[in-house]
Amino acid sequence: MSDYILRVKGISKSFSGVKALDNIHFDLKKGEVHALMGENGAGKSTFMKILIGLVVPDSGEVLLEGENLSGSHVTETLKKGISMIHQEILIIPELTVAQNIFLGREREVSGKGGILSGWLNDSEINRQAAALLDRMGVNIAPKAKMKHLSVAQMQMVEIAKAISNNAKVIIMDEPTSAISEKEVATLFQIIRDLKAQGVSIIYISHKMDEIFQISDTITVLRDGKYIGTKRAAELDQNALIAMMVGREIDQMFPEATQPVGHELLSVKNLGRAGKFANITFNVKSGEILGLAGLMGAGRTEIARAIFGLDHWDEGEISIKQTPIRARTPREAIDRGIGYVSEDRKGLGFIPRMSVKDNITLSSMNNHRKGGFINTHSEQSVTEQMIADLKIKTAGTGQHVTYLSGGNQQKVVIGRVLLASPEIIMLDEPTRGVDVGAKFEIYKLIRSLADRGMAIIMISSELPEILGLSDRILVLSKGKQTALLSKAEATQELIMRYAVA
Amino acid sequence: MNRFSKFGQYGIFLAFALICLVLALSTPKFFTISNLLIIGNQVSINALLAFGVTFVIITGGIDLSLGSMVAVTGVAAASFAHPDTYPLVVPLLVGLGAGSAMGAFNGLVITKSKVPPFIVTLGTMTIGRGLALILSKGRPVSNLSDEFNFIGGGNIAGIPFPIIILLIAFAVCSVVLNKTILGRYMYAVGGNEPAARASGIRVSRVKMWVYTICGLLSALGGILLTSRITTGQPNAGAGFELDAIAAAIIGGTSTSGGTGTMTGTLIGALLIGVISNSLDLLNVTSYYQQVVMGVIIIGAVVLDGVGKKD
Amino acid sequence: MNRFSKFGQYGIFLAFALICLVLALSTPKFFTISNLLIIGNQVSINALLAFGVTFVIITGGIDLSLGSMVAVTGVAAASFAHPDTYPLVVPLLVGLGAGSAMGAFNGLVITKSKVPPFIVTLGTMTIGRGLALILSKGRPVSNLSDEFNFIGGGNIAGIPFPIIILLIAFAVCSVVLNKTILGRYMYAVGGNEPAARASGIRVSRVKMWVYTICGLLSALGGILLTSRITTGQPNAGAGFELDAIAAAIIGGTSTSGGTGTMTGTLIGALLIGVISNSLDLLNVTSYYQQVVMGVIIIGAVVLDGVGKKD
Amino acid sequence: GCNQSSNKESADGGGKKLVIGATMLSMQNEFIVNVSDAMEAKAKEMGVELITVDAERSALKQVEQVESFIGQGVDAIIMNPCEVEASSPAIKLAMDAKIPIINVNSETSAKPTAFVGSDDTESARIAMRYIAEKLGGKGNVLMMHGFMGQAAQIRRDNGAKEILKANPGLKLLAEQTGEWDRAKGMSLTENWIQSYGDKINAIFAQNDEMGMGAVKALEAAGLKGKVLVVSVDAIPDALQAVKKGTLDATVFQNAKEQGGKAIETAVKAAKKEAFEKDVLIPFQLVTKENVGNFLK
Ligand SMILES: Nc1ncnc2c1ncn2[C@@H]1O[C@H](COP(=O)(O)OP(=O)(O)OP(=O)(O)O)[C@@H](O)[C@H]1O
Ligand SMILES: Nc1ncnc2c1ncn2[C@@H]1O[C@H](COP(=O)(O)OP(=O)(O)OP(=O)(O)O)[C@@H](O)[C@H]1O
Ligand SMILES: [Mg+2]
Ligand SMILES: [Mg+2]
Repeated sequence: MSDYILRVKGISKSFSGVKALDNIHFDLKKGEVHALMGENGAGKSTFMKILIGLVVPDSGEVLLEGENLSGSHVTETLKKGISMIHQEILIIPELTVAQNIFLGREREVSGKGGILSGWLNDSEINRQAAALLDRMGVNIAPKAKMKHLSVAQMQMVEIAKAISNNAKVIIMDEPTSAISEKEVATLFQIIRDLKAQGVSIIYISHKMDEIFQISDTITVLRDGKYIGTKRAAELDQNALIAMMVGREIDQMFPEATQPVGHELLSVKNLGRAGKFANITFNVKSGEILGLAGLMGAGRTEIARAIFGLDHWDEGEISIKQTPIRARTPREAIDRGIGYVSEDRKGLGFIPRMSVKDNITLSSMNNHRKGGFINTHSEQSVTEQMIADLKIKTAGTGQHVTYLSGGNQQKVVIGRVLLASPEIIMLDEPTRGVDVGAKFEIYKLIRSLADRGMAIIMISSELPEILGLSDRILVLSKGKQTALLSKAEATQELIMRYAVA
Repeated sequence: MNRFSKFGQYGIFLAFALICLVLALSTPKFFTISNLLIIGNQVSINALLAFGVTFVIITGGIDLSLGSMVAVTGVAAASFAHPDTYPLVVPLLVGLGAGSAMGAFNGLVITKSKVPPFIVTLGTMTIGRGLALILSKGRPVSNLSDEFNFIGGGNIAGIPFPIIILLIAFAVCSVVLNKTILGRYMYAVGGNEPAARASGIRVSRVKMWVYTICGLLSALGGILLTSRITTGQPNAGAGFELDAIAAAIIGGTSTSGGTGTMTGTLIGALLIGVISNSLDLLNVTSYYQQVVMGVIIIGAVVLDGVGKKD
Repeated sequence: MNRFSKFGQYGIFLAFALICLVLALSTPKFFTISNLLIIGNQVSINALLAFGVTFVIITGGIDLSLGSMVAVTGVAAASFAHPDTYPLVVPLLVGLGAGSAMGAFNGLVITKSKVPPFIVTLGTMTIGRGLALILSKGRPVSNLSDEFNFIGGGNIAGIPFPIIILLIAFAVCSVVLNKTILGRYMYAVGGNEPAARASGIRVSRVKMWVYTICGLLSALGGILLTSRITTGQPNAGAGFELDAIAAAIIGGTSTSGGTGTMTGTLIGALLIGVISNSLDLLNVTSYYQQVVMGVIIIGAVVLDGVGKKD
Repeated sequence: GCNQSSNKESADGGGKKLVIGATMLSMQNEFIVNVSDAMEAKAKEMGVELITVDAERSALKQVEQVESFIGQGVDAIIMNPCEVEASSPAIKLAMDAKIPIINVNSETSAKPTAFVGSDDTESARIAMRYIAEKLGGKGNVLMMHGFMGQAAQIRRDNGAKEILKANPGLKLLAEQTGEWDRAKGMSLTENWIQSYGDKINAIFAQNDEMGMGAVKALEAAGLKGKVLVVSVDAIPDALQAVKKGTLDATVFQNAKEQGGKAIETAVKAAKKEAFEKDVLIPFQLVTKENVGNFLK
């Protein structure tokens, strides 16, 4: 019939009265990489979950090679050849890598229907997983328990799981949000191979450069509505951003307006057995220090150690020349250190608490009347912060679960700011955040530095490291390999040191 | 969604109102002032324990030692409440002190070791029962002073004193949960413990408080019970923990932590009390009472859930 | 990390071995074959229930109705086990059928409604108790056939039959958990339910299985109990649920789901059995027994946790 | 076998003490604790070692405890049975091991070496007869049961129903369980007062704890003068209440006598001396008139 493998007609979906998707049409050609773009909350993930059968649409239909999939359970959709890498990492922590990859498609000792059907054949899946991971060029042991992997490694396993299904259509919902350049390159090679085999990919990402590298076609959604579909070649970055946010963004990375001041934090020969060693750097008031490196380089571990979340074995940390050793985050916060974790769900916000309650959580001492809460001051401070950070929320009482990723991130940043830190460590601050919000966060980070704070920014996105940092510390396998100034740093140089 | 979660919160209210309506229609004796006062009186002890365990469950914990704490504190208080020995304040302080100490012990073990609260409080449940028997030598402690017996048996302006205690405790617990920093921290710890720690909350301290408060409220329940039956009984309170936890969960507190309200718990306790009262009023055979009780509890929570489904 | 979690898994083994050593040194009666057989026999019922609830807890659920299922299935089986009425297979099928049906009912309500397992099984605990009393009219069902009584009271080559049943059940449960797809799905559902669902696992179906198996094993326990005391008792099994859950958790099954082993649960059940046996052997006064029991249970899990700490 | 046994006795007398194992229904029950204390005192007096364990109302646990006693090789076993049928396997186990086993306080369906105690059914008959007499054979009665399905509950139920049947003028308005518990008994009575109010003429509680609860509830409702309350056990609280006139009657069961006689019988059986197979200790009705005899 046609060269379309998947056709979607008139999908609509509301959550408790709020329209998340409104009459969406979408066509996917065989063997193409089709990017789906839109701001946080545009409805991309919801749309994809409808395709895979995890969310039931209110109306509309999904045709896979002409066959109507509407109403199919995810079990059937997976069998019919659609697989999906989910935005939130969906793994079973206690099972092994191989068991996770083949979850739902276990190998049985005698194949289906035999006397031993229902009996697991784990040696078979271990073998297959090893071959698969090897082919992908990822060094992860199939028998390792999932919970012992880093987030980046988990993400690679999820990719392996999706491609092991021999699917005709693979949905990738922000597959690169937790991995660094090297793995991204691996993933893109995999995508090109799949494409060559005629597999179609729907690709979602908030990283602009990736979109133009990999996609053939781009469809944009905004506020649950279909905006348009264009060939990637017809678009440039600015035009795409305009389609997504409905306006132009001129300069992505704001410049410093204040000079760098005195030293606030200094770290000398910091080491933690098996994680990192001999880390020496300082950050000054008004300065942004970028921390670059590949996955597992130890950047997060250093930040955690400084913040008192992990212990460290050797070296010295000083704030304004006074040596400190925070044993708990409380002590670190009291010393003027703030930390925005890369693990927004795990270490960031409390999902079932309101925006207000989350934002004031680290600074309740400013709102106490005895043991009681001064709701008044709390409310006004929160409203101020919502305005300052341009947080999009229905109100101070909104539960944080219901905010978009970028706004959740802003809530966490707001919480850290309200504890009046002098030094802020931001770990992957724009992970999963849309362009518009990214831009807001960059402006925010720069303005914090301009207000005299010292900023440490950990990021796996080289453009933002290069665009925002005053100096860049590059790490490789727990060792520091370079400390570059803004002027000398280039993407290639950083990568060279990162793999050193 | 927000709208719906609000409805969810009121769902159990509606379920409760519905059940009361059915009861009022099936027996005229149900909706009399004297019967309502009796229900309030009967509900008071379970409600006090349920308030305590609500705090604990909100932080993501559990406390199975409630019933044993009722026994220990009851026996301890009774031992100092004989007529013409000590002033009333002594047995009260002894009871409340014993309860707080046991609660604090739970908190200490839970925060210092990695042992799950279920096991720790199961352990102290057994230990507490043993202590109550040792303290009382296995015999009820009776012959208590009239002032002491007033606590559970007296009236003020026709309102049973336990109801007054219940209302005060409800008010205080609601305030603690909603208006104090400690209450805020409880939700945070239960909602996401690592995030709470990373926000600078001293998680262990919050847990210590929560188990201690739970012990204190159990002690209040123990004193009320002892005074109501005018004896300190070493085997009192067995199984109370399940009723209290049930009241909290029926009232919308989630065992996974981070949510729950005192109002919900109060409704949960009232629901259980109303059912058991009316099954007696309707003279349902005791075997069938249990069946009906189970069905209604599940039914009420199903009804509550209908609004939340999505 | 890997190394440590392995140690953690064996920690309870070590704690158990240590306790056995201490006991063996303090009373020569402990390490005799006859006493070990007695312990095995005594542990068997709790272990069966604990196996069942281990499945449930691994999927992130809980089952409080175990004890009531023991009573219902015991009474049901006994009603068909009078001498010279039905062949032995009839009471067995009736008991096991009743247990599976009750378990399936739990599973059905839990998967179809949004009611938490705690409340559903608390409800069926009460309902089950009522049913057992209704079925038996509140009277023990006695005068059972010799073949039926053999199940709980007989020996094969000197080994009590309950021990044989226990070992078979242990083997089967271990295989189900580790070697079948169903077992794999249990870990997946308890480890991360949305992830399991997204992998195409039919979560409701897994839960149905798990509660049904738990009912089946409770029925096996109920039959064993009935046969051992040669009577179907409507009030049997009260409180068994807590012991079974304790055995599972002591053995390393986490109440938050996704982890647990049958070996751990078996050790947990043995630990409880050994302690209660030896406290009798050492002639510890009954009130102090409870205190010691509580302390040892907490202590064993603390000891277990020492290895896991980080 | 008298000659043989005297040989053995001299051997024992020269060497180790006799060991008696006792398993009690529940050490959380005041009456049982009293029996146990009496046994303890008697054992001390007679110079035998007594190991007492608590079956916590579980027949299974009781059977296991007897099994352990046999494993330990005690000289005699005293069992305070949890259940008529369910505790019976313990008798068989002891008999098979040729260890004398004495039932104290209540019976099992299997015949033990000896029985020391009273018949529970009789206690309820005595209580209900008193009610019938006081009401002149006419009136409305409420009955409060113990834990449903337990031996004592069943037997006291049987005894009470017998007398009710014999007195057609007595109407059983309602019966519910108070689970042997004072607080539950009190709540139940409160609810009954709501339902039946003035219609209630008498309450029979199957134990004193529940009886005391009923008295409290009736007092609070100002009905105590109008309703007769009778219960069973004669615990100290109940005796005080009878003296004060708030509880109308209770039925005394002699714990001291039961415990002492049980030890005596066990020792005789262990030493293979002659002993009485059925030691029946009668119940006594306690009312205001004779309560002085029971108060210490
Ligand atoms: N289960 C749900 N219940 C209620 N609202 C939901 C639910 N899932 C999604 N939404 C809402 O639907 C809208 C679309 O969300 P969706 O996750 O599809 O956005 P997205 O485009 O994937 O955003 P992002 O780029 O941040 O991942 C949002 O407003 C979101 O809050
Ligand atoms: N929970 C964990 N258990 C065991 N090892 C871990 C865990 N988390 C991280 N690691 C390992 O610790 C090392 C450092 O990881 P870390 O997360 O600090 O790296 P990073 O430079 O921040 O990289 P990323 O981009 O992944 O955040 C890696 O080898 C990683 O695999
Ligand atoms: Mg998304
Ligand atoms: Mg990192």
